[in-house]
Amino acid sequence: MKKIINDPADVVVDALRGMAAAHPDLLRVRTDPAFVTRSDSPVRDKVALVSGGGSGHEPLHVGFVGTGMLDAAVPGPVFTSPTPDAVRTAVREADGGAGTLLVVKNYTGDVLNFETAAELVRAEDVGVRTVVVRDDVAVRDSTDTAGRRGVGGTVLLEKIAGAAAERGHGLDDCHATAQRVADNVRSMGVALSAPTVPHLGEPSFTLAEEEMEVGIGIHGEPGRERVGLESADGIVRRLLDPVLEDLPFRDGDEVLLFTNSMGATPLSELYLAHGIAERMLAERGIRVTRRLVGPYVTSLEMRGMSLTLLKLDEELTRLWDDPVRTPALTW
Amino acid sequence: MKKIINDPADVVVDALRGMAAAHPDLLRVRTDPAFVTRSDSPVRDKVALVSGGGSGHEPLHVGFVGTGMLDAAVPGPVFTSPTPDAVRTAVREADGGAGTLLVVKNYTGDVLNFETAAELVRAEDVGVRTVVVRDDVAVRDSTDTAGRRGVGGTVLLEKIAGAAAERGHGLDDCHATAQRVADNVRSMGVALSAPTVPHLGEPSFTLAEEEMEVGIGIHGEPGRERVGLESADGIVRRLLDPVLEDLPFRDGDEVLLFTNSMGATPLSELYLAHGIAERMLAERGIRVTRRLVGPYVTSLEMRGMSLTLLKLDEELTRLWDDPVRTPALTW
Amino acid sequence: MVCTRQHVIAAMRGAVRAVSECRDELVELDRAIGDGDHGENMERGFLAVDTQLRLASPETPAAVLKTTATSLISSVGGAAGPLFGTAFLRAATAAGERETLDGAAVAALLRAALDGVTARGRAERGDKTMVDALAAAVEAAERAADEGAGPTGVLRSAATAADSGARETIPLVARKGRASYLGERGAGHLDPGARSVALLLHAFAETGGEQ
Amino acid sequence: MVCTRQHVIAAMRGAVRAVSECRDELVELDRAIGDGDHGENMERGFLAVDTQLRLASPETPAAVLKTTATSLISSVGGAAGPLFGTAFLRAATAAGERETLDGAAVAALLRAALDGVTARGRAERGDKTMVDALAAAVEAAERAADEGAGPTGVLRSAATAADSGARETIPLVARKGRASYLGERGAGHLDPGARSVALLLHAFAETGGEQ
Ligand SMILES: Nc1ncnc2c1ncn2[C@@H]1O[C@H](COP(=O)(O)OP(=O)(O)O)[C@@H](O)[C@H]1O
Ligand SMILES: Nc1ncnc2c1ncn2[C@@H]1O[C@H](COP(=O)(O)OP(=O)(O)O)[C@@H](O)[C@H]1O
Ligand SMILES: [Mg+2]
Ligand SMILES: [Mg+2]
Ligand SMILES: [Mg+2]
Ligand SMILES: [Mg+2]
Repeated sequence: MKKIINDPADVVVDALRGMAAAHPDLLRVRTDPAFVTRSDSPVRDKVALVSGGGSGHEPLHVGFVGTGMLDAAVPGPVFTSPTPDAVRTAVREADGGAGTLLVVKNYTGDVLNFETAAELVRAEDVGVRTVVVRDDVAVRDSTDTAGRRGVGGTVLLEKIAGAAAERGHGLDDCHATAQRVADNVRSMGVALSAPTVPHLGEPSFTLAEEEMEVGIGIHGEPGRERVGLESADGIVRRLLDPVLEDLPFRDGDEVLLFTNSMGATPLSELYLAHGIAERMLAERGIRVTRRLVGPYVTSLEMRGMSLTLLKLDEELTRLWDDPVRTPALTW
Repeated sequence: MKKIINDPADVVVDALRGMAAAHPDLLRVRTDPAFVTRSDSPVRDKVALVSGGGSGHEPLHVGFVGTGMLDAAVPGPVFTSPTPDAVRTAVREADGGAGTLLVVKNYTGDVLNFETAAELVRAEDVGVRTVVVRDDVAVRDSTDTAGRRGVGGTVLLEKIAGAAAERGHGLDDCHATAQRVADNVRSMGVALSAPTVPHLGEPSFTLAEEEMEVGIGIHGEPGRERVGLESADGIVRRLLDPVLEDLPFRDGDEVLLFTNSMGATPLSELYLAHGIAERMLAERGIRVTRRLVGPYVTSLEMRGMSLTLLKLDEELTRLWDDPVRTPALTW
Repeated sequence: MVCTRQHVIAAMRGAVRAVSECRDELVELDRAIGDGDHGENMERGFLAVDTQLRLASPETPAAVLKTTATSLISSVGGAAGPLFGTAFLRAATAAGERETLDGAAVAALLRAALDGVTARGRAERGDKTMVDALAAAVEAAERAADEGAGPTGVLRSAATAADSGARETIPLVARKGRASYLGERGAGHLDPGARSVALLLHAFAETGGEQ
Repeated sequence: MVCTRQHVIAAMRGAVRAVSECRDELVELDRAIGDGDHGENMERGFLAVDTQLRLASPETPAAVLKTTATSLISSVGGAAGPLFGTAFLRAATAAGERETLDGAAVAALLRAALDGVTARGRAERGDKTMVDALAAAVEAAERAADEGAGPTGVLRSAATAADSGARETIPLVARKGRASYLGERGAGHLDPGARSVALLLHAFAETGGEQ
């Protein structure tokens, strides 16, 4: 296993220490339990945005803590959701009296642990609401299953709801905005190689030299189907078509296009894929008015990418444009 | 070869098209010859900063075009310096009448092609000066050899000289500032895996499962020595010791620490290594007052990292802190 | 033929050992149809249980079970943490003030645990989750208790039935948990959480009775 | 026994073919001690030469050489572009207004090319670069011309000597170009640029003479 680490058992905390050293102006980092808050937390009378989930998806969520986005992020062990206690402690440090919005990706573990945390926090008289992100169209959308996973859409939601909170919107309003993002965002991903979880030491799955995994999640869990490697045109079409059909996105829609690297994809390939996606969307009359390109929701050193489309309206666009200042996203 | 590309012969131009689509507000992109300028180029009466070199190191240099950094970047084919003609055309579009500073990484190809370009441009009565970056301590510093390579220090130089130009400093002054950065910056890198050049289709070298290449450059050229994989502590020490000895950096110095990913290193590992480097520097009394952590000078999908130390003074710190707005660096 | 606080503690210690021994097996099962962390999660959880039982010196069977539950909830994370945590929490509530547990009580505790897991995770039998093993175990436990078995007998029956329940997950297509993302491709694999249920019950049966 | 504009064009066409055929060999040589692009660089450059020679219809040997030089400079990039470009540019200058070249003139062109490469790249013989092959070639060419050889004879001698000069780079430790980064580890490998020099001279010898 080729990793720049010391003891595999300590990777999460060791990485957090490095983040603390790298961003003393932006972040405050705790290690037991492990969580990160804005350096100026709690921000009085502002709704606090708190998210979290398994580690290994950096910069999600810890890299999005800062002005205009998250107040706190709670990283669990690699690919394993954090415990309710950790979330509760983070909320306690982040809540500024105006209540807390929990952003949860739809995985059984995250949902259950954040649910328990929400109960604990409510018992302490903190107002809490939860929004669950389930944007991965690779998974069948159904109520009698675990349902869709939360993937790339999470970043967009955290940015936009974070801007709403920064503007001073109340908890219900922030929740409604977040829910509007959740309702209007769809994603799909592909893997060209597998990630290796540090304490396991072996890749989560194996792909032959000419194979790719379409509909991959962000935990090295296998995807929807395994097919032969294709050209960038082919790959982008395989991601874009199901995303477009799902909402559905229509001729004339204004959208934000988010082209995300799963971790180890060279930036040049990512831009190349982004250009293709923009062209294909233009051909269908869909207007890309905002974009994000980079490694924002990753799966350790997995090679691959995902495409996320968010249908915009005026308010969502305005909130997206609002200033943000975090380790991974700044404008 | 697992890449998200169409025809390997077109990767550079296809990626530029994607960049153009992704950053319409920041960049103007030409494809024949291939180069990128600020969308508002030429900026009248401002010294223009123009850099370039082989592709495959993204975001270097194209991702650093924008306000407060580069006016133009000229990407050659993958790992191959651009031609004098391309550089000349880019300078012609970027120069606002106050002259152009060329930032060149010290590789025979880059030096020779930019030298020729400078001659061509001078013949057209544009003021040109050149600064050559040679910060890689893995290579012996000597005048009867090709000498040291330009690596991570290039980003710091482009940011700082870019700020000087944006403040309206003249060509000689921008050159002097750039040279001060070049004189005070040192780097060293390590690879855990090799990159694959698209049109070659095979990794540039092979490393066994338990090996790493110390003193690696950014072109998949082999490094100083091949040794067994070590812990993060061991790796960071191997990079930091030769960097510190070289300038040398001393107790009491204020420095900028730049922890760079070679491409495919997970952000968590990079932060982890950064934290270790900060600790080791603190132990020696060296004060890290500015930092940069991320994949900024890469070698396609190579796994590994480099450490760069820049000795700061008040002016360099101020210029570093100046606003910057480019695809890859914004504050 | 009753189970005391000491027995319950011994049962938990047995579980700690069993989970540690089977860590790699659980990892492999979860790697096939999940994200490969189930072995780690269970080991981390039961090591916390071990520590907390030492620190807390719980005085009743219910207290032992409650310490187990809170240790799991506050250390595991993942799906398994809240689910097993709820299971032990409901079992603790069902144990009430009792100083000892007979066979019928053990069966009742298992029933309460199952109700907790299904309330929390909303999985039904046949969804290819830990519920498949636990539900089979509860039915067998109740039958054994009805036939007059003591705690160990009840647990033995439960463990054996959990094995079958776990095995029955193999051909299923998951509808809950990460394995559900796989669709048809998940068929042919044993569910890791179901295996954990069987593992725990065997450990309880071996150590939690009247030795 | 002289070399005309037609012969020089034929020589360049021969070089285009030779470089294309040896692309992979050059890639492999450069991969061992450089960055693996030398084959690509040379192929791209000589394809541009081919195109430009068709478009430009140069009228003299010097014009052919100059078109070759500017095509290489404006298409190759990398170290090889400016170096080979300078070599052909200096050769063009040395050819002057002449309509035909005899053996002595060919030798003089090669000497001018060598001077251009060393002025530009500042490599000395023994630095493990293209200079090692070219310098050996120039010496042999001058000897052959002194002995009265015609253009083809001079080029044949030059090509054979370039082979030896290239081979002699094998044990050397590079002091210029990318291979210098390798230090001792670069010893034992043939320098790709030196190989290119030999390759070009062989192609010229086969096609550039009095057939
Ligand atoms: N909704 C659910 N109800 C009951 N059990 C579930 C549910 N979801 C998952 N499980 C169980 O949890 C196990 C996986 O646990 P674990 O790997 O520790 O957590 P995660 O899935 O978060 O990685 C599965 O094998 C399954 O038995
Ligand atoms: N300073 C120099 N003088 C002469 N030849 C050189 C010099 N530097 C490099 N070379 C030659 O250039 C060749 C490499 O060319 P190429 O691979 O095309 O360019 P790059 O090194 O930029 O990738 C080397 O094999 C060597 O013969
Ligand atoms: Mg998990
Ligand atoms: Mg090169
Ligand atoms: Mg799991
Ligand atoms: Mg080369």
